[in-house]
Amino acid sequence: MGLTGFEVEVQRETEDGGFVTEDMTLSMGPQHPSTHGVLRFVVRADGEVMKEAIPDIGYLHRSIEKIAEKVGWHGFIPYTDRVDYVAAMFCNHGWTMAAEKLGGIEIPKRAEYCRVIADELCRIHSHLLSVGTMAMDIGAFTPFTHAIREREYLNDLFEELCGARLTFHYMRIGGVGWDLPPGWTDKVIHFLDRFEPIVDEYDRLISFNKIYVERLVNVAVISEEEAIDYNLVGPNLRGSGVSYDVRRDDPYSIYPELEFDVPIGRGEVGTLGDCFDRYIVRMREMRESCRIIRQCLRQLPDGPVIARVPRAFKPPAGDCYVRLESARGDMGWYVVSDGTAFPYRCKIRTGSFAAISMTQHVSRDLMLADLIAVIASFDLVAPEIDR
Amino acid sequence: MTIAMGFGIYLRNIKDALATIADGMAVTASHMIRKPVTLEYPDRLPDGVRVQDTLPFRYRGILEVDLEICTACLACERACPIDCIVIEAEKDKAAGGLVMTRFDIDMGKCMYCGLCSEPCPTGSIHHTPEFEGADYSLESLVRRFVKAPTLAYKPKKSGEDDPVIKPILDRGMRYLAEFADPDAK
Amino acid sequence: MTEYPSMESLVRGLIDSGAAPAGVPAWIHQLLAMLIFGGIVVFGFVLPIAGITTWVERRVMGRIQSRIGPNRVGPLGFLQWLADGVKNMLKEDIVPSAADGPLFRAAPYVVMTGFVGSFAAIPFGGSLIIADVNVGILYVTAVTALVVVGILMAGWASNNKWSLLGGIRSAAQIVSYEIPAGLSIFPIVMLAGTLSMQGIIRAQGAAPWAWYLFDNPFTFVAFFVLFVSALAEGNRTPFDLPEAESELVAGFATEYSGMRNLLFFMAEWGNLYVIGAIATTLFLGGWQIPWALDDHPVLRNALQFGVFFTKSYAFVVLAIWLRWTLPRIRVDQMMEMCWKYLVPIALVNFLGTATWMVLFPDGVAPVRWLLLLVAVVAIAAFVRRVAFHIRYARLERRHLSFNPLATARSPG
Amino acid sequence: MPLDATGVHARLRERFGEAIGDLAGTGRDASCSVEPARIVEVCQFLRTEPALRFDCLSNLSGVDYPKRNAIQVVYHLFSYPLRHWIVLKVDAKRDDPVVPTVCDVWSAANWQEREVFDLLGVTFTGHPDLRRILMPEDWPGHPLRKDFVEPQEYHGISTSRESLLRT
Repeated sequence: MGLTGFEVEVQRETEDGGFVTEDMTLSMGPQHPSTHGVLRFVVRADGEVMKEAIPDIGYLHRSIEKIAEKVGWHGFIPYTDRVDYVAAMFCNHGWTMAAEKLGGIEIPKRAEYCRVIADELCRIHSHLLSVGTMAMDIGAFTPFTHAIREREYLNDLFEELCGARLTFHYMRIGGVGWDLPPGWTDKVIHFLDRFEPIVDEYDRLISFNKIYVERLVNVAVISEEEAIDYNLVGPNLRGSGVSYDVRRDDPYSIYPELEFDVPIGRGEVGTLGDCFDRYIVRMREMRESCRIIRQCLRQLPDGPVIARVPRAFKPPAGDCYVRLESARGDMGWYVVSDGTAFPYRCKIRTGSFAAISMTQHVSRDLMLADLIAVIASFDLVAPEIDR
Repeated sequence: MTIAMGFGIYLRNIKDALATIADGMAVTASHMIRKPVTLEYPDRLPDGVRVQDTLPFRYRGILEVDLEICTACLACERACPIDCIVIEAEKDKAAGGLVMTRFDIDMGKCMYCGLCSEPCPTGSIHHTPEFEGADYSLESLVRRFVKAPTLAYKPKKSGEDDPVIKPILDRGMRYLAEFADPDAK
Repeated sequence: MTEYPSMESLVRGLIDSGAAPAGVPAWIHQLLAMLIFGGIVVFGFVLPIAGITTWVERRVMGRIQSRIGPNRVGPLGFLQWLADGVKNMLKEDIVPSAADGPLFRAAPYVVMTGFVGSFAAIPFGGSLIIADVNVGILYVTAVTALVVVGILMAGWASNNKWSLLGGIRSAAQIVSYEIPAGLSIFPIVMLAGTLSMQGIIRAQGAAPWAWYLFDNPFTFVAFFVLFVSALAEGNRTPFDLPEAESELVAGFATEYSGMRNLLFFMAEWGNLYVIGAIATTLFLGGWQIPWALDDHPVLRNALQFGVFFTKSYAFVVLAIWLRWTLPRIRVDQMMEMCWKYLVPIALVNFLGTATWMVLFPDGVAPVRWLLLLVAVVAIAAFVRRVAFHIRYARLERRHLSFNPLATARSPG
Repeated sequence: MPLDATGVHARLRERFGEAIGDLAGTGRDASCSVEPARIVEVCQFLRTEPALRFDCLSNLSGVDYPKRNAIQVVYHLFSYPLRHWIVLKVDAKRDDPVVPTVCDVWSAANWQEREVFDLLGVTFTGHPDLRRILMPEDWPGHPLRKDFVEPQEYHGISTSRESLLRT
């Protein structure tokens, strides 16, 4: 009955009669059902209670920043799809915005509208996956499939818009690749008409389920100061009660012309800044996105969808930093140009990267099962962290 | 007082749990009656329907080249960010133009971005709705379009009149108009 | 009350009629007969029911999730469970080199024993029971507790931290939830005055108002307490902590593969039926049918079996339905729910029933009617809510998708 | 009162004098260089000064400039209460890039500095946990440097696949 090398909690008597217990070290991931891709956490646990969870990243590092320096301004756009493949539209948008800012390109109004419509659809797309996997990590599988079902319709819409279901490559420097296809706007309206009740239904199915709420409230509470100090962004930041949205407070594209609310966590069922607040902010953001898309479709102007941009695009030397509100919040693109046909440096600062750097701090003294809730509530997406 | 309040919370917890669980179960029960949304791809589709035919026009599937209308301008090769296209063509006075000896696309590398089909002047290189590309070796994923040295197409000022090439060119131009050229309505 | 011939008397009758060879001690006949009946029950009922439940679970889950579920093997995919069983038997049986071999190999059998053993005292009909022991309900609760030993063995012997956590969770959970479960059985035992399964059923009637469920408000609540505790003992959602997929990979079953893994899951699904059978026996009038049918023993037993099976299997479906609706609770909340909610409530039920029996030795008919009405109203309200949900969010694929396939009627 | 970059720059000049370089660029991208040795001090000032209150390190990135023989560390700072921006640039020597850490000023700097260390090889002195973050621990070199050459193999695993196209 050899049980050697078995590092479980062992109780030993000390000299003065007390007991010492040894901690158990668990390697959670990179192959673990709820690490959202390939994250790894080294968990030091005392039974079910974690002392510490140290994130270990880099398993999905594809050196996209280095690739940017090799493939040219236009050629990098398909790669941005892969930065965050759950919400590729935002990365398209960020890169093209940065390039346009460096090159001083005005883009047509209609293209801005197309971009915003695509962005907001993509936000719903991404949030659906986020809330779905969150429910699945908490143990309810059905909400996940319901979310994926809705996401499938969005995939159909994207497929018709840009020919791909996941890696969109929709935006181009100077505008968007394609105009909205005929009849597409009606389909979007139909989708929204159907989707809004589905969000309500989703709320009834899981959001306010007592067990679900109990699993999330008062877990990993992050105060406003901590959130800003760790540079949490987007729904994670708003979950802590900071009312800041790049779309509203540092507007880009046509967002100043649109009317929408920025939902923030209110701590209605627990402490402000807990997992539930981060979750419910996402649910409310989906509704706001629906509102934005409806406005855009109403106000959609006519005109071209792309500006004339030379194929050999060479923006003048300089650097710029653009931010946009991606599904995981404020995404920063620091792009340096040296005046050649290849970007000199491209740094992508993503929302998940900040969030995962915080997990070690917030996961002290939580239960093992809470770590999963924390990962899910941060909406960690591994490709975005590693890039 | 506090005991009464505590008991109130206790009862409310029980009530909340029962009510929300019952509502969740009503939602799932309603789904038991609703129709499923699954499409049983690939073998239980409605008669005579191929999924490929139902995909939208912009769908970016496996690349196809119509050599009849390829001008060997190398625009696609230059546009490809991962260099998965290789074209070799040389001037041949005797044949009267460019002769292509190689037009290879490594579909194992291709990332289906569509950058190659955008600069094509005739719509020769284009995405098909075909997406089932699994194969047993990497070598068989390389599509070699030039079987024998081929004379590259030369656009005619007066418009195409060759009955063989005309429909192909028409298709290419239509593709360009609807897919690749974003300005076209 | 009619005294039904039990299976034991059937055996005796066989011996007396000379169908069995003489000169052999009677207890050997008895033992052999038991073995044969046991074999019939295990291979003819228990294993198929566990297997079919996997199919039912996957079909129900599919529909709940807007999917179809298995539909390829046999009509409506009904033979899927057989295909899965054969596949699992053909798979490699991996024993990790660092695992504690004998314990690791034995664990699934211990679990299986605990689960199959309970069928010895579970009734199928008026005269269909392997052994109507006079401590039937006690025996069932005791023998199902063997499952926890097996799970703990599996968790420990796997030499895997996730498995160990799963095993320990399971032990903590089952040991805790035995208490509210036991406390909810007591009121019925007191009312019936017997521990025998058949005795408890005979003390009830065929009509709903004659069930112990509606006997008094305390038994009404005790029913729910028992059901929740039984779910916890069966490791079902929301109490599936031991194998919590998103937390512990697969919990105690992480290292198991092939047939041994299948045995664990067969026990899990089979236990659902055990839960249903216990609840049916205690609260829902068991196999009681409104007609005596003394002249047609076969028809009577068939009807009784049908009634009992339908009631029990309704619980299985209910548990499946719950599983695909609810998230999983955390380990501390699991304990809190047991000790702060279920145990006190079960104690109140226990004392309440005792008081009720003293105050109203013959029961109160209006209370029975009232409780029945409450149940009917609750179900009606629930059905209305379901209708509301269907109206509220329609699943229409027609307008949404360009895909002409989307509107096509999907078979199966 | 939000300040524009000129205002922030003026405050910095006032406080630190010659340690702060001239303002370059316009609008959001207006940046000023800072002497490497004084970066912590400057950041601490920016964070605590009531009129500035830069409580968020929005981005920390590094850029390799072999021509200038420098690796530039770029700090994008943002203030949530006052909604203004400043970009700080610190030039470290390329052959021995050392910059003091700003971990104590913003916790967000911890991982971002680790990333810059990993990909560009800038050593942040005083950093509590300066390990490689994206690349394997034993990876040779720092990939985002312009002169980085990818090794042909890593632990016996080839890092490239033979092209099937030129055969």
